[in-house]
Amino acid sequence: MPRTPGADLPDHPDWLWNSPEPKHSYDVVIVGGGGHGLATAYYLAVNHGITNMAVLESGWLAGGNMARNTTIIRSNYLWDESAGLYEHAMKLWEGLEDELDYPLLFSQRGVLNLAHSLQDVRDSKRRVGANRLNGIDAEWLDADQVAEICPILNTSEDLRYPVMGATWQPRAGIAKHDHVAWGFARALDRMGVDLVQNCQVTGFDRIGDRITGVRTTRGDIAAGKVALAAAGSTSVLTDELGLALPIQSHPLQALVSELLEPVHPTVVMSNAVHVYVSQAHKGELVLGAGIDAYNSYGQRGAFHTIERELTAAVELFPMFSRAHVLRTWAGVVDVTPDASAIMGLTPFENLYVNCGWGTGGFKATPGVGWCYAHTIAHDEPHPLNAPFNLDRFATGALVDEHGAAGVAH
Amino acid sequence: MMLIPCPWCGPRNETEFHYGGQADVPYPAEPQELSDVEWARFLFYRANPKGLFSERWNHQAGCRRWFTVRRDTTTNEIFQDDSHEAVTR
Amino acid sequence: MAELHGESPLAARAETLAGSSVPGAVQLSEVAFTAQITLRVDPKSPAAERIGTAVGTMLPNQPGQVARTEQLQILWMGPDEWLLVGPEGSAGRIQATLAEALGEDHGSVVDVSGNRTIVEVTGPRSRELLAKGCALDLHRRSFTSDQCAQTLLARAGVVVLCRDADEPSFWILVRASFARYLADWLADAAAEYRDRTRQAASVRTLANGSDR
Amino acid sequence: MTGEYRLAEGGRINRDRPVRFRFDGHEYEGFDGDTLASALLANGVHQVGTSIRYGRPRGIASAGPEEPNALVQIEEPFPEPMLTATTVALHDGLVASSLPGQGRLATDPDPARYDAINAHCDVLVVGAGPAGLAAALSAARSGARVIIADSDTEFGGSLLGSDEELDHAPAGRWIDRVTAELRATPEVTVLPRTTVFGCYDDNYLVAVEHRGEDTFTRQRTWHVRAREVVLATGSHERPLVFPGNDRPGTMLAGSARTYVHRYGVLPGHRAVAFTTNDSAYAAAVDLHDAGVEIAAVVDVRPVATTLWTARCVERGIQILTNCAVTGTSGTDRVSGAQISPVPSGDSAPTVASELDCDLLLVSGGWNPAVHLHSQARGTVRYSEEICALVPDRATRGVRTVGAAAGTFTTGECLRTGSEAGSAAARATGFDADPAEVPSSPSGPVTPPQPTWLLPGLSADSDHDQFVDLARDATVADVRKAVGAGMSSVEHIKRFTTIGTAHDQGKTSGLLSSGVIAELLGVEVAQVGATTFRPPYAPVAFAALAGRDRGDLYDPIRVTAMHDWHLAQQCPFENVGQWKRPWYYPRPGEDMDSAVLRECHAVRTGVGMQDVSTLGKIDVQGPDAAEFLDLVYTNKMSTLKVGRIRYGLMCHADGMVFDDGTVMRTDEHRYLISTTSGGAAGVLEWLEDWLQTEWPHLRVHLTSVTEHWATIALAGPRSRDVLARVTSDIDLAADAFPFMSWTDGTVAGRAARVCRISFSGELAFEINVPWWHGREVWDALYEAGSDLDITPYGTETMHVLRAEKGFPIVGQDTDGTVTPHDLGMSWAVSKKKDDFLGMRSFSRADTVRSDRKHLVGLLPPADSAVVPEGTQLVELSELPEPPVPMLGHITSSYRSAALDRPFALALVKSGRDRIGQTVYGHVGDRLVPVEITEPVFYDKEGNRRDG
Repeated sequence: MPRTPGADLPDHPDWLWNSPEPKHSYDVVIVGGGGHGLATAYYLAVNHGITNMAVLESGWLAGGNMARNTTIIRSNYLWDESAGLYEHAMKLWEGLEDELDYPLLFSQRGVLNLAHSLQDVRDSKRRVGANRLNGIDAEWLDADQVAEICPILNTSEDLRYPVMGATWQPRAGIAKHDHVAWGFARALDRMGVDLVQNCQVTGFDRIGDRITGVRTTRGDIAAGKVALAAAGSTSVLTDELGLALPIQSHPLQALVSELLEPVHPTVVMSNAVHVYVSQAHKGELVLGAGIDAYNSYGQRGAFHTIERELTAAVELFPMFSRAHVLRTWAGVVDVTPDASAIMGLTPFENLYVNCGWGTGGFKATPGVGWCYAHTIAHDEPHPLNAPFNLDRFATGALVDEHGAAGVAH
Repeated sequence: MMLIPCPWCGPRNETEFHYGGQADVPYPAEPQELSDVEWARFLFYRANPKGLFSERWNHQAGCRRWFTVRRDTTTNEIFQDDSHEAVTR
Repeated sequence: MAELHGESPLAARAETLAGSSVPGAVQLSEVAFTAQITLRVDPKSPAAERIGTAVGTMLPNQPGQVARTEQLQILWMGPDEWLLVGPEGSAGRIQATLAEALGEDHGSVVDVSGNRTIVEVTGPRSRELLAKGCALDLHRRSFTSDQCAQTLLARAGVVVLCRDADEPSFWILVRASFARYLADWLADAAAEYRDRTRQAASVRTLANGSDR
Repeated sequence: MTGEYRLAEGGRINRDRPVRFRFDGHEYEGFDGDTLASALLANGVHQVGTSIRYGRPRGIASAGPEEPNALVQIEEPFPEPMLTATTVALHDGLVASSLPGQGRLATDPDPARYDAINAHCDVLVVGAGPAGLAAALSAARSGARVIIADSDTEFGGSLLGSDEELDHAPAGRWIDRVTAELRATPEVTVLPRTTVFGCYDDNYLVAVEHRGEDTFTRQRTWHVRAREVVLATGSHERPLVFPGNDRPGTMLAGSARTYVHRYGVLPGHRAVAFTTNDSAYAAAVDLHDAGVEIAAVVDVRPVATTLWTARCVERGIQILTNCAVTGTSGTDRVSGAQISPVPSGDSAPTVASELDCDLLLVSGGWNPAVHLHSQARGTVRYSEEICALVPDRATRGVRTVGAAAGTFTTGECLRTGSEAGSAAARATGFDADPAEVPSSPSGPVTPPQPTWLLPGLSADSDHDQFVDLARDATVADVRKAVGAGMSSVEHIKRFTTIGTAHDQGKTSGLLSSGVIAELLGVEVAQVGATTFRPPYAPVAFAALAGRDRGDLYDPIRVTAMHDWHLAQQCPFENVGQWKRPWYYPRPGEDMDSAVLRECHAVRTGVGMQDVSTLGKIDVQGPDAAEFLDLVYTNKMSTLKVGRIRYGLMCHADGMVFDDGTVMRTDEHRYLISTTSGGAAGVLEWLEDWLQTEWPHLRVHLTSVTEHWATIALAGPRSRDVLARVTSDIDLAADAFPFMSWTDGTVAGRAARVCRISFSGELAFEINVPWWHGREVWDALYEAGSDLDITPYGTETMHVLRAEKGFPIVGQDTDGTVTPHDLGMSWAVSKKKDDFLGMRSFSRADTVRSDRKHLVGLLPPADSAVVPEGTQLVELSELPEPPVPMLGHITSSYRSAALDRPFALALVKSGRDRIGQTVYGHVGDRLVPVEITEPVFYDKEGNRRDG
C-alpha cells in the first residue's frame, strides 16, 4: 500500500542536541531558548565567532511561542523600518534550509491579505506601493484574481463583508516551526554552544548598572553579556531590575484540524474578520485569530475567540464546514503600543533586550537573530533594528503597524 | 469565558466588557511640566505582572460603568474591589 | 396613532415577526412608538426624592429592578440612570414632569424615544429562544417579573425586560438601527419551532428541551 | 475466517429496524442502534483501512471515541472527513469509505443547520455511566437545576458493555429507571449524544449535541455556565506494546465485551486475551459465554487472581501467567499469536507456543479520562497503583468521580457518584442527600502490572511495536527520538508525532510516556504527559460557527430611510456595521458618471444625503463646557447657545482619532456629533475620562444617535427647497447664519435644523425623530423634484469635502497624524491650559518640521485619477530599491467642478513643497503630480451662504 502523499513529515536527523549542565561562566548568556534566542546565538557564533555561550530555557527548548505559532512567514509590512527587518529575515529564510542542512519545510506558497472595505483597499494599495518601492514583492489583486489564486475562497458579493481584493506576496509562505528551532539548536550544539533546558532565570547579578550574570534555578551564571529573548515573559525578568518596558502580555490562540486532502494552496489572512488560515504539510488546516483582549500569562484563551474565528473561517471558506477542530492552544505574546518590536540596548551595561514582537515573532526569526547578534557583539544596534529602540516612545517616533483606523463619515 | 463581576450588574460574561488595562495610572496633574520621558511613561508604560493585576473594565454592554478588579494573570481568578466608588485610571 | 408617529423601525419586518410566531411556542411582535426618557440623577439627592413623588413611585435602586406606575415602567439602567417607558405620545409630558421635579439640581432628562424600539417575545419557549443568543440566566428563579438587564442578544446590545415570568413574556428594547438585524435573527432562531409543527422528529428534542 | 458474527439475540440494538448502508463500495445491513463499527464487525469486516505511514492493514481496535484506527470518510448523506467508525451511529443511506490518511471536504455547500444555545445550571454532570447517573440523581432530587450530558446515544456508560447486575437485575433496568426519573424531573435537562469537549474559566463548559442527520438542527453547541461540575467521564483502556500489535483483529478487551453485550456482535470466533490486569478476564469469560472460543488468557503477572482463575477453570479457559504475546501472524487479519514466558532480565524471550486466533484482546490497564479536569486547570499525578494519570488538585467547583478518578468497581462508582452529586447540590444551597444506590456484585479490582515495553526483545522488532497506531509511530521512532538527545515528552511527541492524530493520544499518550520512561531509565512520573487541550473530541467548524452566518455574521445597521435607498437599487458601502448608500446610479450610469452628476447637482442645484449614521451624544451638566474643553482640541466653552462649532478629538498621544460638530443647545447642554464608525468608541472614551479621571465634573452623557434621523440638504438651491416645506423658520442668511441651529417645523414635523456644510455649499442639516425620517425625506425629495433634487451617497460626499480640503478621519489620517499635520492648527486652542493630546504636540517627533502634512495634489488635468494609496517619490526616475518615499495619496477623485482629477496626500514637509512636482508610483509608472494647497474649490468660502 502506498503511503498517503504529504500525510507525513521528513525524518529528523539522528542527532539533535545535548542537554548539558550549565557552566559557571560564559561570554554571552541568552535568556530564552525560543526561536529568537536560538537564532541569535546561531548568528553570534557564525557571524561574530562567539561560542562560549549558553542559551537558557526555563522549560523545554523552543516550547513557548515557537511551538505555538501558525508559522506564517511574510515581509509585506507598511513602514520602511519594518519592511527592512522583515525582508532581511525573508532573504535569510530563503537560504536557511541549506545553511542549517535541515528540512524546514519552508514553502513559499504566497500570502493573501484580504481587503473587506474601501478603506482596507486604500490601505492595501498603500502597503503594496511601499513594499514595491522597498524591493519587496507585492501585488494588489482584485476579487477575481484572488479567486484564481485561492479558488476555495468565497469571493461572492453575498458575504457580509465581501472580499474586495487582496495584497499578494508570492515569496511569503510557511515553514515547520519545530524544525526551524531544532535546526538552529543542532547547529549550535555542534559549535559547542550550551543549550540549557529547565533553567529558569530568577534574577541578575550587577555592579551598579553593569550586568555581570544571571541567577537561575540551576545556580548563578556569570556572563560578559546577557541578552533577553523571552517574549511574553520579558517583563517578569526586567521587573527584577526595575526596568520598565512598554509591553503587555496577551493570549494568542490557534487551532488545527484533522489531516485533509490538499485544498488550500496558499495562506489567507483577514484582519477585518480576524482569521488566518493555511494548510500545513501533513494536510491539517492551521488557523489563528486575533489576540484575546486582556493580559494573561495563562497560555489559554477564551472560547468565544475560537468560535468567532471559525465563523469567519467558514464564511470565507464554505468548504471548511465539516472540517473538525482537533486541538486548540494559546501562546503568550508581548504587545507594544505601536505593534512593533523593541530590540537594542538597555539602560544597563551588557544587558540587551529583544521583545514586543506580538504576533509577528516567528516570521522575523532569522532576521532578529542576525540583527540582535550584531547588536550584542558590537554593543550598538544594527542599522536594521536601530529604529526599534526604546527611545522612540519618548520622542514619539513610533513605527505604527496597526494600520489605518476604520474609515469615518 | 471569564465571569467578570460588575459591581452594579453582577457577574457577566467577559464579552459584555471592554478591557481597560492597568488601573491607578492617573492623568498627570501638570502634563506640560513633564519631560518627554515622563510623559511617555504615562502614555505607553503599564505594569505587566505575572500574578495579581489591578485592572480596569468597562461594562460596555451593560451599565457602561468603569470599575476595577484584581485578577491573577496566570489563573484568571478575580478578586473584586468592594468599593462602588468611581475608579481611577 | 401612526399618523402621529410615522414609520416604526420594524414596520418593514411586521410580517417576518408574525410569520415566525408559532402557537404554543413563541409569539413575536413589535411594540412601537413608546415614549422613552433617560433620566440621570444622584439617587441619594432630594431631586431623586422629588422625582419619585412626581412620577408616583420611588426610583428603583436595585440593579435590574423595574418600578411600575399606571403609566410608566421605570427601568434601572445604572447607579444614577433610569429609562422611563411610557405610552406613545407621552414623551413631552414625562420630560416636563421630570424637569420640573429636577429643578435646578444636577441631572439630565433626555428624550430617547426614537433611539430604541421594542420586540415583544411571549410564549412557553420564549426563554429557550432568547437563550440562543443571550448569556443571561433567564430562569424564573434568577430573572423574575419586573426585572430588566442590559446585555447582548446575538450581536446586538439590548435591554431585556421580563414582563411575566410565569406566562413567559419579555420585552427586548433594541437600538432602532439594529432592530431589523435582531428581528431577522429572532425569526431565524424561531424557525425550528415552525418546523417542529411539521416534524415528528421534534418530539425527542422537546422532551430534552432546556426551557425547564 | 467465516461464520456468523451477529448473535441470535441480545444487545441493545433494535432488530426490528434493519438499516442498509455501504462501506468501501459494498452493501451491508445492520440494525438501528449499531455504530458503523459494530455493523461492520457483524458483517465480518474487521479491516477498515490502512495505516498512514506504512499502509499496513488496520482494524477496529475499540468501541468508542478513543479509537485510533477505524477512521472513515463519510460520503453520504453528505461528505464529512475523518470520523471514527466506532462513534458513527448507523442510519439509513449511510455511505462511508475507509480513510488511509487525509480526509476529504465537500465541494458543495453544507445544507445542514447548526446553532448554539446558552444554558445555566446548579450542577452539570458530564458522563452518564454509573457514577454520572448516580450523581445526577442525587442532585436532581434536591430540586437543583441539573444538566446531564453524555456523548453516547443512550445513557449507561460502561454498564452498556457488560452483563453486570444491579440489585440482582440487569443493569439496564436501573439505567432506564434513573434516566426516566431524570427526564421527568422539571429542573433537569437530559442531553444524550452530547459531548462536553471544553472546560473554561469559571465553570464555563462547551458541548456539542449531535441531534441527528434528519433533524432541523444537525448539531447544537451548548454554552453551559455551571455553578458546580461533576466529571464522570470514565476511562479509556490502554493497549499493549508488542511486535505485531497493530494487526486487524487486535482489540481492546473491554471493547470486545461492549460489542457482545451492547450490539450482540462477536468480534471474532477464536480469541487470545493478552493482559496485565483483570479486565481481559472479564472479556474472555463473557466472549466465551457468548460462543467465542478462548484459546488462552495470557497474563504478564506471575499469578492470576483467584476469582478469575476460578471462572476460567469453570469454562475450561487456559490461563498462561507470567507470559506475554511477543508476536502475531496473519495478513489482513490476525491469525495467530506467539506466546513467550516473560523473560527475566535481558535474555531473549523463547516462543513457547503459537496460538491460532482471529481475535487478539489486549489490556494494559485503564486511563482515567482526566481531560476536562485538566482543562479546568486541575492538576494530575501519576498513580503507581493503577499505572495511570489521576486527578490531583481540582479547581473550585469541579469534582471528578468514578473511573475518571481511578475508581474501577461499579459499586464504588455508584457510591462516590451519588455523594459527589449531593455534595455539588449542597454547595449550591440545596438540601441534598446522596441518593441510595443499587447493590453491585462486582468484586475488587486488582491493579495492573506496569508493562510498557516487553523486556528482551531484539531492536529489529521495534519497527513492529506500535505506540501510536493513529500516527503509525513505533518504539523505533521513540528510540530514535531519545537517541537524538530528546528527553522532554513534548519534544518526543513532536519528533515522533505521537498523540497528534484525530484521537489526540487517547490510547497512546500515557503509553508513550511509559515507553519513554523505560528507554530513558526514569520513572513514568518524571516523564509526565503532554497538556490536555480542548476539544476533548473533534468538533466540526460549522457547529462552532452556528447561526452567525451570511447576513447574521455581523449586525447590518440601517437608517430610517433605508427602504427608500433600497428602492433606488443603489450600491451600499459598509461603514463599520452601517449600510450607507454609496451612489445612486441612473440607468446606464457607471459609478464615475453617477458621482460626477451628483457632485454637479450639489454644486449647481440641490442634493440630499442620509447622514443619520453620524454618532450623536447629548452632553449635559453644569460642567459640560469645561469637560468639552478638555476632550476637544479647540475651545467649546466660548461657543454661544444656538451656535455650532467644528471640533477635533485627539488621544493623549496627540493623534487625531475623531471629529464632528458641537452644538450648544443650552447653557449647560451640548449635542455633539461623531463619525459614523467612531460613535460607540467616542462615547466609551468620554465616559472613561469622565468616570475615572474627572468624576468631580457634573456632566452626563447620553447617546441619541438613533433618536434622530438626519438629512443633509446641500446646494445653492437648498434654501429654496427647504423654504417650501417650512413656514416657521426664517432661512435668510443673516437670520439663520452659518454654523447655527434652530428648532422649527419641517414638512409638518418638529425638527432641529442646522446650518452646517461638509461640501462648502449652502447646506442645511435637518434632524427629526427616527420615525419621521422617511416621511420628511420623501417630503423634501418631493419639494425639490422640479429642481431635480439629487440624492447623493458617500462617494459624492467624499469628493465634495475633498474639493474643500476637509479631511476624513480614518481615510486622510491613520492614527499617526496630528491636527497640525492636517493643517488644522486653527482648531487647536492656544488659550487652554490643557486638553487631551496637548502635551504630545511638543514631543521631539511631533515638532519635527519634516512631518507629513496633508496637502493637495494636482495630476495633469487630462490624466486619470491617481489611485488612493499611491506612494509618492521625489525623483522622476526610479532608482534601485529601497526608494525613499515622501508619503501617500489618501483621497483621490475626479472633480466635476474643476473638470480634472485631484487628490489629497500626506507628504513629508508637504506645506513647504507647495508648487513642487513629485511623482506618484502607479503600477511601475511614475505620474507627475503638483503639490498644492489642500483647498481646491471656493477658497474664500463665498458659497456657503448661497
